[in-house]
Amino acid sequence: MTDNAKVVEILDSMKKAIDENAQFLTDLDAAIGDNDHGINMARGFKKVEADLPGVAGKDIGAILKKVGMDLVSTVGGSSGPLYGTAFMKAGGKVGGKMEIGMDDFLAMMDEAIGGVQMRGKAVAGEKTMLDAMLPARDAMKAAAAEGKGVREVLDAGVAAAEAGVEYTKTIIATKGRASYLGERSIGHQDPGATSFTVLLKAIAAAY
Amino acid sequence: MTDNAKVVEILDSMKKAIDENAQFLTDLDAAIGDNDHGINMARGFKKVEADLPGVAGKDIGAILKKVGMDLVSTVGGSSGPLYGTAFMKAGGKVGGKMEIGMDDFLAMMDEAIGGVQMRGKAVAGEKTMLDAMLPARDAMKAAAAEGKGVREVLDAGVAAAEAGVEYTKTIIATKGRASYLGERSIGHQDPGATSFTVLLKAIAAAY
Amino acid sequence: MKKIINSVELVEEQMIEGLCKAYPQYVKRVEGTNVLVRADKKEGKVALVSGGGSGHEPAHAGYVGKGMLDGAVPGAVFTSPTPDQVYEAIKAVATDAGVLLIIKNYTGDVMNFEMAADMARDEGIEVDEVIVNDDVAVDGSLYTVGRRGVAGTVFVHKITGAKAETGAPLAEVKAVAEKVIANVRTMSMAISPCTVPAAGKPGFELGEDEMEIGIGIHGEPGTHREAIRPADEIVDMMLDKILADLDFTGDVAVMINGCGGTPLMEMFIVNNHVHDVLESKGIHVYKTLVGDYMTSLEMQGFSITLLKLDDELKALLDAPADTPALKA
Amino acid sequence: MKKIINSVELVEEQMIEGLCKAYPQYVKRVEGTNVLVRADKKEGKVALVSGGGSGHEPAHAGYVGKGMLDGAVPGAVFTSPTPDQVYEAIKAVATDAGVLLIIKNYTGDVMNFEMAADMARDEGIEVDEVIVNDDVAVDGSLYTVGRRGVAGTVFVHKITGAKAETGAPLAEVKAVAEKVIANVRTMSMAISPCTVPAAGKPGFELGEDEMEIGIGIHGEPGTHREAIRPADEIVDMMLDKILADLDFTGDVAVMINGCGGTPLMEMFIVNNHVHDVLESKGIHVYKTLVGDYMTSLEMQGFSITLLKLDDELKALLDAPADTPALKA
Ligand SMILES: Nc1ncnc2c1ncn2[C@@H]1O[C@H](COP(=O)(O)OP(=O)(O)O)[C@@H](O)[C@H]1O
Ligand SMILES: Nc1ncnc2c1ncn2[C@@H]1O[C@H](COP(=O)(O)OP(=O)(O)O)[C@@H](O)[C@H]1O
Ligand SMILES: [Mg+2]
Ligand SMILES: [Mg+2]
Ligand SMILES: [Mg+2]
Ligand SMILES: [Mg+2]
Repeated sequence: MTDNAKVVEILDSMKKAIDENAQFLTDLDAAIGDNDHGINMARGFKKVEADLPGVAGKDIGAILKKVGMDLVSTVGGSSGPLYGTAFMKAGGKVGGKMEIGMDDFLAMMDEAIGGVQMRGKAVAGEKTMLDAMLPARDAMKAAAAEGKGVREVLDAGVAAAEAGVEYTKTIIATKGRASYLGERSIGHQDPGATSFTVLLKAIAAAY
Repeated sequence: MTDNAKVVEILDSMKKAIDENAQFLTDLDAAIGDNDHGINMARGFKKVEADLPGVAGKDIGAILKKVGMDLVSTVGGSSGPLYGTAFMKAGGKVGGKMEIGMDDFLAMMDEAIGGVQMRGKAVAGEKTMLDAMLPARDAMKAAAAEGKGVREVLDAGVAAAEAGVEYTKTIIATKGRASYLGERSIGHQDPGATSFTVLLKAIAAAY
Repeated sequence: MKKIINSVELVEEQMIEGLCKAYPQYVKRVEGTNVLVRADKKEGKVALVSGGGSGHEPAHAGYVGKGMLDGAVPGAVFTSPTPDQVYEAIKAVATDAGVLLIIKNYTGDVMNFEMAADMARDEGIEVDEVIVNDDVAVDGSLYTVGRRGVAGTVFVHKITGAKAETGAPLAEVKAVAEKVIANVRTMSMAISPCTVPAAGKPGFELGEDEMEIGIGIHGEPGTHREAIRPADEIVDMMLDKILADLDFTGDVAVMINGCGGTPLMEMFIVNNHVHDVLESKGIHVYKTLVGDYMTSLEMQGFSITLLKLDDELKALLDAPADTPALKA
Repeated sequence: MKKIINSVELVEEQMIEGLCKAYPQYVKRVEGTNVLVRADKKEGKVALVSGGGSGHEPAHAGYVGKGMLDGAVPGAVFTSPTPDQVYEAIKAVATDAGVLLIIKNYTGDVMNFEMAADMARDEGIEVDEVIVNDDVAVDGSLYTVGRRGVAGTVFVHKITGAKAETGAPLAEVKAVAEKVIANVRTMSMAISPCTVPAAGKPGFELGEDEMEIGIGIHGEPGTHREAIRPADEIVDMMLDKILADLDFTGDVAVMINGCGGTPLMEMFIVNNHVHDVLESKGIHVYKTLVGDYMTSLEMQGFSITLLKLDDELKALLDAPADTPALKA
């Protein structure tokens, strides 16, 4: 399905997608957080892009670990450790591999989500990135189990992530900075759930 | 011409005139000074009004000295010592008198102007209150010499003061806070020259 | 956005450099990092490290010096510093007595500092932490991430720093920090927003006569918004919330903290009524701090912090401190 | 106008009260006046009195204390105090060694302080004065009232206060003050105006991208207005003006003073470049102060002050000071 060169390509397009959405993500964070999510993510992916040439020839695990470390060391805030850990964990799952398939990818999603939950101690329904990640992962697993093709599986994930983002508008935040708002957080979509959807779309667009 | 009761009446109407013009005087000061001349004068005349009942029965010299001391101790800034001294000096000229005539009044103007010049060390043409005071005094002396009546004399003074205010628009300030502006002070009328004109008009209106 | 800066990318870097140049007698920068440590490392005592996003100046680097912090880690504006930076700070200040991290209770700060602590422990450095959560504006119940850490953090720095300076062991230093945290409460308000340079526009908008009550130090929304009222009524409302949370009867320290754009004149007007109210309730003010201690860029507003004092805390609050932003 | 106050009439009174309640260890109010004097009167030394309009906090009352001022006289906002108030201050602090008035060069201030000095001399008190005129923005030629006194006044307070504390006679204390005045220069700018409470609206307006160069501490217009530029270019322009006025080669003290609404972050960014420029010109920075020292209510902007130092001034600048707003 995907070799290390394609992973690098996807990471490049993730960087572009984050840049394009940086203002939007920041505005979402202004409403219920501290006005920086897009700035944070863009800072992180700028470093990722700069470092990619140096690891492009390596195995997918090494590439993703580097991405994770870059994010951890440049993003800061909550999303830095969370996304950083997610990429590092995903990379850890495919150490040494120069090519991966759908099974690998789904296992990497599990690992990434596990990392986010280990660090952030959140569960579904707390108005965080998990509210996009969890339904996306489940939808992709279901689609894969039905034998769908890569693009279809990813599209199912994107659709579920988008639905998850919509769902975040309806609930009160109980984790992250938006939790300080209590009831006032209702009506606003979660920035982290949105940025995850942006990243997943960048993956889907590669197929 | 004028007894002590009428002086008190005039001081009362001065207070009202300053209140009515306070915002205007402050706005003039905002343009070339520090945005407070009307506030300062209003604070001073508020105290004057409060103290008038206590001195109303006294001689005109005592009344005006009290007014001067009130202004010195409440107005602050440049206009406090200047107007305060002016009233004190004017009062000094008519100590003990329960009634004064035009000669007294013109002598009091001389004293008041002398006080302002002693304190502020300014001369004509420096864009200060003197640019209304000096021409007003001169015009009133001339009108009195021509044998004009009280009201006519005062009207001549007001007209000259107003012309003096207009003249201040055309010159560069070299004294007071407006002098910091250099050329930029041109086009703006002097707040102190304006407040003097307001006070003189209040006197004229009493006849 | 109107700011006295060179470019949004250089804000943090030039702020750090400008601070180091201003105070070489107090702080130096750890080469290749954003970490600021005491100009003269003090051995034989527990080292204190704190930090958080930039934009809170003088916090946190302004509190580096004798009797307060050993290291400060500024992140990007309003963004927790990354673990590698915190780790560099820990390494730079670590002594045999160990390191205590003073963390404000934000998900990001806690995660980044704890990752750094893990890295340092892997290197054999003894690291412990306390989490400051003094903001009574937000629900501290178990169903949230708990209260935010705000201006009360400065009291934690001051008092814990004084304790560390005595050479007390890590456990005792930590215990004092936790005592301060247990006894300190803060409530904030703002009448104007602030603009994160990279964001380019204010984090929120307030109408010409509106104020936000319970605002956070990153401009996070507070408990509610209402029409601005006389200062004394605002103080009453804020003190009600603080005093309902903890019994402050006895001696207290007060901090009237400006958010960055607030004139001192207004802070003194606030302080005037704070003292009157406290006195009327039998609360005695032992010491007062008025000024910009934990700011939010150019935001206009203030916070009131009360710290309940016992003899130990009084002595440590009064103990010598010599830092750029706080001297005692 | 959005301010954290109770009413425009009470601003000065409640500010004074709030300040006294904050710092009883430093200042007390002379009953029935607005005068603030040291909590413990120091005999046997020249007493220093300064003052000016309110709205410049922490100036001037924030500098009352050991090693700086003995008395401060706040007038109405931006308005010189009246002679009777200054006279009360002189009487309250006067010692056998005499009293020195530190006056900023404004027509109003000079007249009011000199009237007070005359009143005090009539009572047999020895009074002398110095007039601070550090602002290079305005024409200091003989055909004007001369330069304004601005933030450099704080250096006059600090150094003259240290000299007075040694017990030196009035003439020597005055001579040191005049030495500071001869060697101190300041230049200011603003990116936003300030509102005198009683006026209710800003003293001037600035467009969304405009700045005012050479502004005074009462919001008086400066030399010119132009589009805002990067901080470093603004600093270059301001330093050019200062350095053209006096040869600062050698050692200097630097003050980056905030106008009240300026975040410290921006002041540090300014300081960064100030140090770089000075160093490149062979001027060595001996000491730096960064913060709100002489403000203009909530105005956003800053001033740069340079003070040329010799050994005497260095020693006096470093001498102990213990006041609410400046400690050394
Ligand atoms: N405990 C958590 N678990 C999972 N995601 C979280 C958690 N806390 C915050 N997030 C995510 O992080 C996002 C905010 O990221 P960001 O704005 O970059 O950090 P910060 O809140 O520190 O400023 C939120 O929108 C949310 O999706
Ligand atoms: N040296 C002087 N001689 C005469 N009048 C002066 C002098 N300096 C200032 N003034 C007058 O004072 C006015 C300003 O008064 P005001 O605004 O109350 O004081 P300040 O300038 O101290 O704020 C000026 O408009 C001018 O007319
Ligand atoms: Mg955020
Ligand atoms: Mg004025
Ligand atoms: Mg953040
Ligand atoms: Mg004035």
